[in-house]
Amino acid sequence: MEHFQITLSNSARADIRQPVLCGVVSSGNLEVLMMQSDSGGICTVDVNTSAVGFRDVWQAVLADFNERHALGGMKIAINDAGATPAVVSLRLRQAYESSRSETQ
Amino acid sequence: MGEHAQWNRLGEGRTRRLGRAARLAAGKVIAAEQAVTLLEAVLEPGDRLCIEGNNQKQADFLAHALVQTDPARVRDLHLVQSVLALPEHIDVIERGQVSRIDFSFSGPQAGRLARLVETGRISIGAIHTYLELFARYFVDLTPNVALIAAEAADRHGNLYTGPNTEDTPAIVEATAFKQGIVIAQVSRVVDSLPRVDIPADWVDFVIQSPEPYYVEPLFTRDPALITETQVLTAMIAIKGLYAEYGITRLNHGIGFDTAAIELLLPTYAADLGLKGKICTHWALNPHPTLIPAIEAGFVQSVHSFGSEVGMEKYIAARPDVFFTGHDGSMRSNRAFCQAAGHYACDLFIGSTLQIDLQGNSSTATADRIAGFGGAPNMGADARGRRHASPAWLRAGRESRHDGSIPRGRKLVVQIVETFREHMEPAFVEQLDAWALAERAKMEVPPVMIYGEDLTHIITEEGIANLLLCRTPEEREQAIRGIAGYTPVGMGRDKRMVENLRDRGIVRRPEDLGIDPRQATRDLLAARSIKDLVRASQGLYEPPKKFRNW
Amino acid sequence: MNAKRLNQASYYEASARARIAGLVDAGSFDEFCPPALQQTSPHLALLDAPLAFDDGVVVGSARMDNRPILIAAQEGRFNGGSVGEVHGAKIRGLLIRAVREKPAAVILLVDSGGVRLHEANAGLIAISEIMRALLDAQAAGIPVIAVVGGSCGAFGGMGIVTRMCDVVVMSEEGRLSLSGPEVIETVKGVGEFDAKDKALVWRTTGGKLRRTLGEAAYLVDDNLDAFRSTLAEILGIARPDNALAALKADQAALTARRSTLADSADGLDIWRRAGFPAPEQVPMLDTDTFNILLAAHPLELAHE
Amino acid sequence: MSDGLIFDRLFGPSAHQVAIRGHFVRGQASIAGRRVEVIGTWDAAALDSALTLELAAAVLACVEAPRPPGEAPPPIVFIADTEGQALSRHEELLGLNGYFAHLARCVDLARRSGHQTLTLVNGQAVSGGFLAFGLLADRICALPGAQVRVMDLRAMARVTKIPFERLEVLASESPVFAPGAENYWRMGGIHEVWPDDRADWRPLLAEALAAIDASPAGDQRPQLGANRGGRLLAARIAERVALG
Repeated sequence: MEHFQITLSNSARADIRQPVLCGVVSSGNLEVLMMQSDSGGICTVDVNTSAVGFRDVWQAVLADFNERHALGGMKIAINDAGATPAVVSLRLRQAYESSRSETQ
Repeated sequence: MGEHAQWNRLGEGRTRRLGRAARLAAGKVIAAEQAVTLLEAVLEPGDRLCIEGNNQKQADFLAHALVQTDPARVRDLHLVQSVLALPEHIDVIERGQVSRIDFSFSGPQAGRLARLVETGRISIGAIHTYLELFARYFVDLTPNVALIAAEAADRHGNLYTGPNTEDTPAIVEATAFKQGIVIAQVSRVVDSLPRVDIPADWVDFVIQSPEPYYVEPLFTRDPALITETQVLTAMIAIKGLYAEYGITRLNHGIGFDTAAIELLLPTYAADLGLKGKICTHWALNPHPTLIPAIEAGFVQSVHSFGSEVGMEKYIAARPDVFFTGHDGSMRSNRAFCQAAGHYACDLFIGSTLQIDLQGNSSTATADRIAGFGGAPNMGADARGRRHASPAWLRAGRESRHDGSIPRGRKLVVQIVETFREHMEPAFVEQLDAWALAERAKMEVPPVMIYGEDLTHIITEEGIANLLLCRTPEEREQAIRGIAGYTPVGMGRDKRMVENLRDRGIVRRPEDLGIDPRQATRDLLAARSIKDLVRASQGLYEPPKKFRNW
Repeated sequence: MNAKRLNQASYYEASARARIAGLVDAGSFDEFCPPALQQTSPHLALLDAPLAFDDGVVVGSARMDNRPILIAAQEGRFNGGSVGEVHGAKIRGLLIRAVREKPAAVILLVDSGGVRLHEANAGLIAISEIMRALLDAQAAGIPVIAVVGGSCGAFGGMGIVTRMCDVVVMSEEGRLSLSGPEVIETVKGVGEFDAKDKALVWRTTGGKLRRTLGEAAYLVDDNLDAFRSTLAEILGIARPDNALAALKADQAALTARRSTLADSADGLDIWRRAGFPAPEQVPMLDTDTFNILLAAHPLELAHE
Repeated sequence: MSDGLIFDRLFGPSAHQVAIRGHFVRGQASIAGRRVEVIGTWDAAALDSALTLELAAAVLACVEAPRPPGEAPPPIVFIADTEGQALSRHEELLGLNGYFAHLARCVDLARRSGHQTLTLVNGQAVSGGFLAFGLLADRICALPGAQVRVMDLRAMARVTKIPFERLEVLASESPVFAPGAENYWRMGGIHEVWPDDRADWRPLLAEALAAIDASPAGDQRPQLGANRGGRLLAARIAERVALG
């Protein structure tokens, strides 16, 4: 397993009242947990992955996701069992969308 | 007199060989125990030999007999056959009985073959496409002896090849009409055949094999293993390509990506109102995953290269769709279906292991010599084609940037996920084919589909329409633009890719109105093999390894 | 003719969370010890194995047809739904809570191979503690309902727990048994149990067999709606009964099953004995047809 | 240990009438002036449906047995010596898990009917065979030399794909996966491991039965595991779910 934290800055503030979990930790899949934090324009992402050596790919996937979504003040935690970037992006989007619908 | 003789050397050779075999049988039927003796009698050093090894059907008994022949007598053979699939095909090389091979595909034996080539124990003439090899049977690679497989024979030597006719007609026609010897292994000898697929006077010997010939269920894909990402790419293919071009005549490669497309036809495509407008005529093996689309009335016609284990009853019950004999069973024909796929289809779509920045794609890896079978025949523009169709014309229009004379173009599409399992990228700067070419001393790197034939690439990131690219730079950025987070994808010029997106050269799922979150397995018309059986009204009988009942 | 569309959500393919969402009244689910607490398994971490924020089981309260229930769902795709210390404690806690809250039922969506080997001792103890807590809930009059329709089935200790429940609901894809076929094959050889022969595995452990033997009270189609409507129906009628008379009746029935099935190799023999018209067709029958046939041809046990 | 000796040491030479028939143990004995029922398995029994039904029938018979008015139900002493569940396709077809579930319910009925239940692990207690009845008792004691496990480390290494050598090292740090009665003790799954320096176990047995009376109702094992430092989360998490 490899653990690392990626920090993203984003001035658009997230609004998550209820933490949200998407996905399942199984081969080629992952779970994404999104929570509110009080860290202002910063989003921290804790990644725990079984695929060692892909930190730069995570950085790129998360940076793209950050560009399109309001992540300021969000805390994301990920347990990954070797998901491809496509699956990672999909879960991030699913988690983000359901965090919004939970707050409505 | 002497002058006459030199015009019939082949005929004299045939007489000589038959003479040596005459003591083994009164008629054409020879006992299984005599198989080795028969081969030793008819084969001569330097012979071109075809051991019928198709994609699926294998003349396995005769192959096994061949490796028991005396290497002192049976030697210096030149194998000319489409597929090297059985261990015996390689064993006979290792036994030193073969000096040269010309073939198309060797997937199951690719590793062993590569080692033999590297150690200089065999020389490869060429790795062909199927059509190319069959063509050479009639030019300069005509077999002297063909060992073929059939379902049944009658006492005269008429053969019933049944649903798995595959390569047999091409092999026998070339061999029999150039004074060669045709030996058939049959699963049974009967008084009267359901139908005659190969007439008796093209066949010299018939041997009933102790076991029926082996058939591999190569084209069965279990819907349970289709991923959400494959559902997404299938949605992109249907909406962004099939619907856009109005593709009615097509061929699908084998794989879960294309199986997903087949299973979305009665659901997603039907919801888009595409029934009757796409996917009506196919050059395709009877894929079990096509059953729901057939049952939904999407499909009018399917011609097949070979059959598929378990599909026999279903095919027989759908004669309007499949090509069947008057006996009810299917007749396949690899050579004709390859020609159909090449000339009469508007689209080929398949998957690959690697795509480079020019769009060349290959499944070759450095330590395996596998060949590509039929994919290059389907996955190439048919430059000789003259008849028009809307899809063909539109592709042609899109590809002409210079005001040249109007002409159509075949759609050749690769559908891949940006990363395969274990995070292997599908997009690379250089194909592994180059490394293989160097190790195996090939004259050209083994490319499956050339970039210049490729028209579209589909990934979960979207579609790249290479027809619309005007420069090599645009083409490269279009490929990088849908290569996601692979090193190739991350090396893209973001501004240029956005520019291509504005011009519709790169289209993201959202550009097509597709929400990736809708791409769930619940869209599949069948989620398991059992669902397929039920869709077939119980007519499909899957092989045991696919059943939990 | 149009092919039948499979647009209903499959229970088999749904995640644990999606199963709960598909079964309970919309918006009624309240999770206990939720993933945000990140209560992962320290033992998996010690072995450097992937973790899950819920340790592979979701527990909480909800309403079903507006009745209060407690519900647990094992996630079969995380480590085979296996029971470790945290996972087991969550299920146990739910059953303890039931004694206090008196819900209409506790529903266990079982999808598990049993004990998690990475923390085998903790898992074994945890399952025995679940068994104790389950018996306490039943003693307090709370029915416990097991649902088996996921990819891991209900094996090992969770196979025992499932059979301790008051009602078992299965789909034909569900499997309910004790030792996994792979384990039996590894120890006793392929001649004893060919684990790759999936047809045999299902005829020995699958939903249709378990329904025939009466171990599952209901066999439903593999979709969430079918499970939901059956569970709602059960809620009103299930009552725990572990009294002496009930256990004596079970003792007699289990004894009779042994002698009745002494010569049966697998489900085929059992359906033949029950008088099904075409036993070999049973595995392919749709659920409704199977249920109708079973009602007409119940398996009679030979009581001594 | 030879057949009779264990009962001599437990109850004294003349205070037991326990018969061993194959893998099945059944009898009566007395300890500290109290009559006890003895039910169990012997010689590393592979627990199958037949043996399970014998055990269940014996438990039900105890519950049903008439007693003089005012006499408390006798304690039941389970002797657990099992290599685990029988591994057989036919047993799976019968639904061996259902037989185990039935036995578990019978043990619970006995407890609720006022019988104290005490398990003595003799020889070995493995996996499903242990779950079926031994682990359901009010109190569980391991006799000297008893082995308790789910799976041995080599098999575990194969299944989890973690190298055996690494598991061996980790086993010295954590009681959570490696075989051993001591590990189960630390996790609260076993209440006592009896020392192997006593010839006479009567005092230990009497104390164990007295401890059942003294302990609060309900399953105390998670708390025990926390107190002993071998299982820190089970009690806390169950409580959070139960009360949260």
